[in-house]
Amino acid sequence: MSFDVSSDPPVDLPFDLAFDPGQQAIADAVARFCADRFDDDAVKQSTGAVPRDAWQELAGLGVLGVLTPEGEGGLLEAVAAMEALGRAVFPGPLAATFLATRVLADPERSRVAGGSVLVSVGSAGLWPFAEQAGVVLEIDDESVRRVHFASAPTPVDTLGGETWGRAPVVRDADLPDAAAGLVVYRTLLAAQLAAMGRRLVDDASAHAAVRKQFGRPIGDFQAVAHPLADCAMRLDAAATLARAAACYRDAGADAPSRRYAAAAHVSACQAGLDAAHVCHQVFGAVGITLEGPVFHVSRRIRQLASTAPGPDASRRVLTSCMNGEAAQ
Amino acid sequence: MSFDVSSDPPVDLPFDLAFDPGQQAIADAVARFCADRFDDDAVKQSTGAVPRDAWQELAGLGVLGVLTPEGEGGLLEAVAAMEALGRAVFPGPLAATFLATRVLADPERSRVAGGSVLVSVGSAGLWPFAEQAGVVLEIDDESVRRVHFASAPTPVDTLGGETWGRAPVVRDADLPDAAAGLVVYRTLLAAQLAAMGRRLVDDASAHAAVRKQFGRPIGDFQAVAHPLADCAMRLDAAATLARAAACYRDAGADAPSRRYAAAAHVSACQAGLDAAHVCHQVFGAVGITLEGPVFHVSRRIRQLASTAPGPDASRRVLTSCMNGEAAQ
Amino acid sequence: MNFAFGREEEAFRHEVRAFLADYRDLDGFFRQGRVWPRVKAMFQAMGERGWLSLAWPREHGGSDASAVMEFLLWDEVAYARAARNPLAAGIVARTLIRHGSAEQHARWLPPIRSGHLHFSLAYSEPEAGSDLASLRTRASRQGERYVVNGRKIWQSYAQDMDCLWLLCRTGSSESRGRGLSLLIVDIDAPGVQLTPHPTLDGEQLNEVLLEDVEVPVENRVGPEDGAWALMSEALADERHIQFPPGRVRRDLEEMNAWVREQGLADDPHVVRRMADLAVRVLEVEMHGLRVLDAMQKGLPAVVEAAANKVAHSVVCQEIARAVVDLAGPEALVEGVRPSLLWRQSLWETIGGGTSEVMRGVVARKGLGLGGRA
Amino acid sequence: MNFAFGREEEAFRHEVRAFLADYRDLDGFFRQGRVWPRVKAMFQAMGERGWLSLAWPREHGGSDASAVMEFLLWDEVAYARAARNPLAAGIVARTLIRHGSAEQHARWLPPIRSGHLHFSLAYSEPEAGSDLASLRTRASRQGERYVVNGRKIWQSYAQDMDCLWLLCRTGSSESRGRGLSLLIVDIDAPGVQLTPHPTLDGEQLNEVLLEDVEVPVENRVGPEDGAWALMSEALADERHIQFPPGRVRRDLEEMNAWVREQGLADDPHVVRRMADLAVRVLEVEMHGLRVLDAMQKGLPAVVEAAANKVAHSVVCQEIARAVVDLAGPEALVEGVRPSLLWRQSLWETIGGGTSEVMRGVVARKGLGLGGRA
Repeated sequence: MSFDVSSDPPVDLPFDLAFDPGQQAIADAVARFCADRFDDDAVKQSTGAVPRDAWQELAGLGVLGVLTPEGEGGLLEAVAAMEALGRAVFPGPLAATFLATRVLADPERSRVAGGSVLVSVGSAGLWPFAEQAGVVLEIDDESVRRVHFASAPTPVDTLGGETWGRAPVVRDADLPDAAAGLVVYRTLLAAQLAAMGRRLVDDASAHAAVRKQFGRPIGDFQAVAHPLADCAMRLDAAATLARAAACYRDAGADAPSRRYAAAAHVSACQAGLDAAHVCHQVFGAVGITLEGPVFHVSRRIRQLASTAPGPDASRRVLTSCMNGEAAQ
Repeated sequence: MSFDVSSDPPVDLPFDLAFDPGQQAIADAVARFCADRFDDDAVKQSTGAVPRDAWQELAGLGVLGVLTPEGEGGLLEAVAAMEALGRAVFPGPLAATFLATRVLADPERSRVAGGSVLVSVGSAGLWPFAEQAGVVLEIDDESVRRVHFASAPTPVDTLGGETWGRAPVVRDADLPDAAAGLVVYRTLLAAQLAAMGRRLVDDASAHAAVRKQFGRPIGDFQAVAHPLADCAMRLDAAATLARAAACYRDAGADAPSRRYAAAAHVSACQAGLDAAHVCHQVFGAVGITLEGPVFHVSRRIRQLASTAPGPDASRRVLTSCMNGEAAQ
Repeated sequence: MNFAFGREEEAFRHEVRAFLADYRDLDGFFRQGRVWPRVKAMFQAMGERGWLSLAWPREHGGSDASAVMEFLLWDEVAYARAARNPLAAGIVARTLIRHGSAEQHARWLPPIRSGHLHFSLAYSEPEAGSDLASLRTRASRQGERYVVNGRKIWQSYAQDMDCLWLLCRTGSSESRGRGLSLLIVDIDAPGVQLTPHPTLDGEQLNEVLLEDVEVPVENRVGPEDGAWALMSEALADERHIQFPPGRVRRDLEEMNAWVREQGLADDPHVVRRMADLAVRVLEVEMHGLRVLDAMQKGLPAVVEAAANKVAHSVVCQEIARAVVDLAGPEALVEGVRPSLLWRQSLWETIGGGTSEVMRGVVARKGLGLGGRA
Repeated sequence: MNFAFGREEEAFRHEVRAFLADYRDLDGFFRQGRVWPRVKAMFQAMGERGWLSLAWPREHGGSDASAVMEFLLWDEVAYARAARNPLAAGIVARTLIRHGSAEQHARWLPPIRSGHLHFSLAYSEPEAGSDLASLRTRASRQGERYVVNGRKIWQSYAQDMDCLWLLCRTGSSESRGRGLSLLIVDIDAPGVQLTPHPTLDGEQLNEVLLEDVEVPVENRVGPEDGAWALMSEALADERHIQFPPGRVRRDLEEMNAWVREQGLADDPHVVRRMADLAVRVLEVEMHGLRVLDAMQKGLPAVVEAAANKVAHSVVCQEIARAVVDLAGPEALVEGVRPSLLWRQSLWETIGGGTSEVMRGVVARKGLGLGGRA
């Protein structure tokens, strides 16, 4: 087994964990877009269907097409966008869309990147945003397959507030480049989850710094402060793992990108869920109301952390990395 | 599935979780014996071999024979003794000895109960106190088998400070009443582990109440106090589960005693280990010295929590209870 | 030592179970706010059997029943998911019995006992949650009435209740716990205004605005400025029936059945997690029995009850989180039980005393450790 | 953004690895106290290569190397289990370079750089562990010397070191952090007495009694009463080489190999636990790289370093505990690696800043939360 960075082909750039100016510009632009056009109230109301107008505007900014040849971006650019989208809790099948732009060909790819065609990625008969989706991709173990619904999907309301659908599918074709596609998918899910979790932790910390009980801010109490600190630490690690996966993917280093993407996925699912639980607790009763500052985020974290392929599939990737490489 | 107490045959005694006077007298007598004859220094020095003199004296008090027909005790009496022995961190193959007095016949049973013959209970070739043992019992799944060493055991030093031995065995006979024997074994291991853990938590709490840092007792800090509270709660639950198993065993209620014994075992292993880790932390550097107040207890907790059959075997018992009864 | 209950007690348990068979689909434990008429009818049927006043003294229409009987009743009700124990017959009635006047007894106890009169506790405020002694709602004495002004929040079920059991300040604003009084306030009184806050489990909590609400002095229970001791006493009376283990046992059974329905029964990881959760549930049962044992011996049970609250609520969350983790997307479907339990259990470590406060109680009163820090 | 290192840096790493091949069986990371002569010889060989002074300024015999080079060196040394980074070449030398006189530079830096002179930090005391500002060891100025009296405890490796890097009080007893000074004390000086405290990992910690120990004033580093700022600075210099992720990566690899040797590689529960631990180890690597990134940018890295310390030390314990749990009795055998790791890792969350203190740093400086409570 080896998780040793040095076994990967060295890229002669200076070690640096910050986004480069172009990536940072994407993150900033997306953050501004969300603040201006899709604030917290809009997010809270965005359960159910994908908000097509906002989606279209996001596509118009070039965000959804960043991984296409025309987009000229790499996975790091998509991570930069996704961190901002996650922090703003922007709805819709984001990671699925990026996956599709990686594994589909034109003209469909352009339609997905342009926001006119929505993507559903799922498995085993339960399909996110099924009624709105124009492209359906099934993930089966480590392959990605094009499928279409055999009959109109039955709408299913979900914990995350999204309307999904249940339908049998007809399998069309396995898509090439599935491995790279799954790296994209896992990495971006991880980046999104870590950013959503960190958003919650920052909000809860701000609350804890001013909310007083027993004569002082509740953030003075270690029983409040230390769980928040633990969440922040784990979320930062998960976010960094996602960045690492993207960095190696963009450098063409397949094995490390696969490993880091799988680890980022498992890490972000756990850290995100822990953050959701801790922040419900820190906000107390207000945190369990629908109008409060937690549930519209925590329900989406819970949803993303259960989205197929779940963290168990990523654990299997890690096991094969560990023991496959041990045999070398 | 049902863990429902009421499905068990009602015993028309008042509900009462305290030891009866006879049981309490046993607990008190054993505690006095340990305080007088086997204090903390003796415990710290008792690594390696079983201290035969103290063992013989303990037998002389009738403690080891409590489950024999002559002892006229039930498993609750043994639990009462074991709680006191655990709290005093008394060494030697205690649970194994009680198991043997349950599954062996005279004259061997009397020799074991009298302290002149030591018992080794193990599996898969690694035998506690092998060189000193006059009776060797192998636990294999849910059966208990009499075995003898095929060749002289090779001494093996262990984490717990005890000298064990490695040897192949020749299998003699499966013993009757294995199910009841394993209830005895698991229940008493659980009672011992929970008591040892609680001893550590009480010592660590006493330390935290007086040790000052940053101008006040460290026990004022929630980061110290709350983990200790969590440990105390889980240990109390584990200890109560062991008492429940014993109570049902003595009432002749096989199914519940088996279930509670398995649960007590898993619970006490986890709670004991958690307590060990937390108390090392609370005592800080002094807690990691050999002469300090933690390691001579924590090493034995670690040893008992890994002793065969380990908690995984008890989990299997619980699974079969859950799903077997679900089918009813 | 004996963990089982006696024949008479078991007979009562079976009577309760037979009664609850009619309420099998009620789900009032989780949905009281949506099925209140049926829950109320059930409480009235229980009232007819004398079950709401089981442990009340005989002179007040009770049966002087043991703590064990009360425990069995509410544990079965929780296991059946039928309802949570009504506060009127518990905290309110016990305080009235102990500290109320003869007139108060005559006026309030009969309708409570019969299940016709229901109360909402109005304790916490926007700035006073875990720290109740800092509450600000003020009752100013004006002749034979109090005029109450303030804002209460997070009142469960208040939308369906008849009266508020209002904790408010009659002393100076710095008096903390020493200047509080308890008033019974008609929820339809002029100046009382409820605002719902829908919650993530499909229920609601309420905000109660009190503007110049006039409350007759005869509605004060216990001495003016003397409510703190009454509240603590009342809490102590109820320790064995709050957070009954039946709720957690039922969680495990439902989740185990659901996981099996999903075809996951042979997944070794699922099997192991369920076994570990079974251990956790049995630990919770032990905590519940430890509270009961202390209560029936007349001991304060403060530490046992705090431990029970923490274990109970944490295990509720562990079960739900584990099952949603194990089952993947199918557990996200609205209406399936894991999804509901995940949402609902998030409240359990907050309501009824946060885990942070409860761990502090165990540390201070159980382990002799210091401050609240 | 780039997670990889450059060609020159990778070339250096390979040089380090080739060097370490000779010390494959040393295990000095865990057994320095038992194999000190070989560890010291290795340090001297490193000194010959200029590796102990890699990042020192050129005018003091260093190479002005980057933080990345230093990180790679000590990460490889940790991964190889060869040694922990020596404090003399780190905290001591950096403080001397920044605050020492020319005479002090000439006297102390060359033997440190060559690996011949080694220091033990003497900070903590029986009553001052996490709270160093409360320390009591007193240095009284008497002409051109200090007379030192007090008791230090928990000094790792002191039994083999040449000098103490002694933090002591020169100000009033109430001065807390404002009245401390740093002295270099010859460990063989009259009045210095060491008492070993054997530890659970087979090593020892030391107690150092100082009775009327005379220390020349020229052995004071930095201003009298001004040590607190120096200590913090020195700590900040070392953040990227303390708690290197290589240690944890090696833990996982050893444990994975050991578990496979035990025939447990096909147990689904074992497989899953190892995958989860692999995730934890990669998280730790990220924390290590975050510290390095901040350091090389000249940022304080306080929060990153605290997070790294917590994650690193907790994961060490998680790996060891999981493997002993998974492997049953075979993991108890003395000398097998899981048993050693279980014992040794218990120290990791205490030494070098407890997890409690570190979480407080993250909460205060990373999340803007309050006090130390």
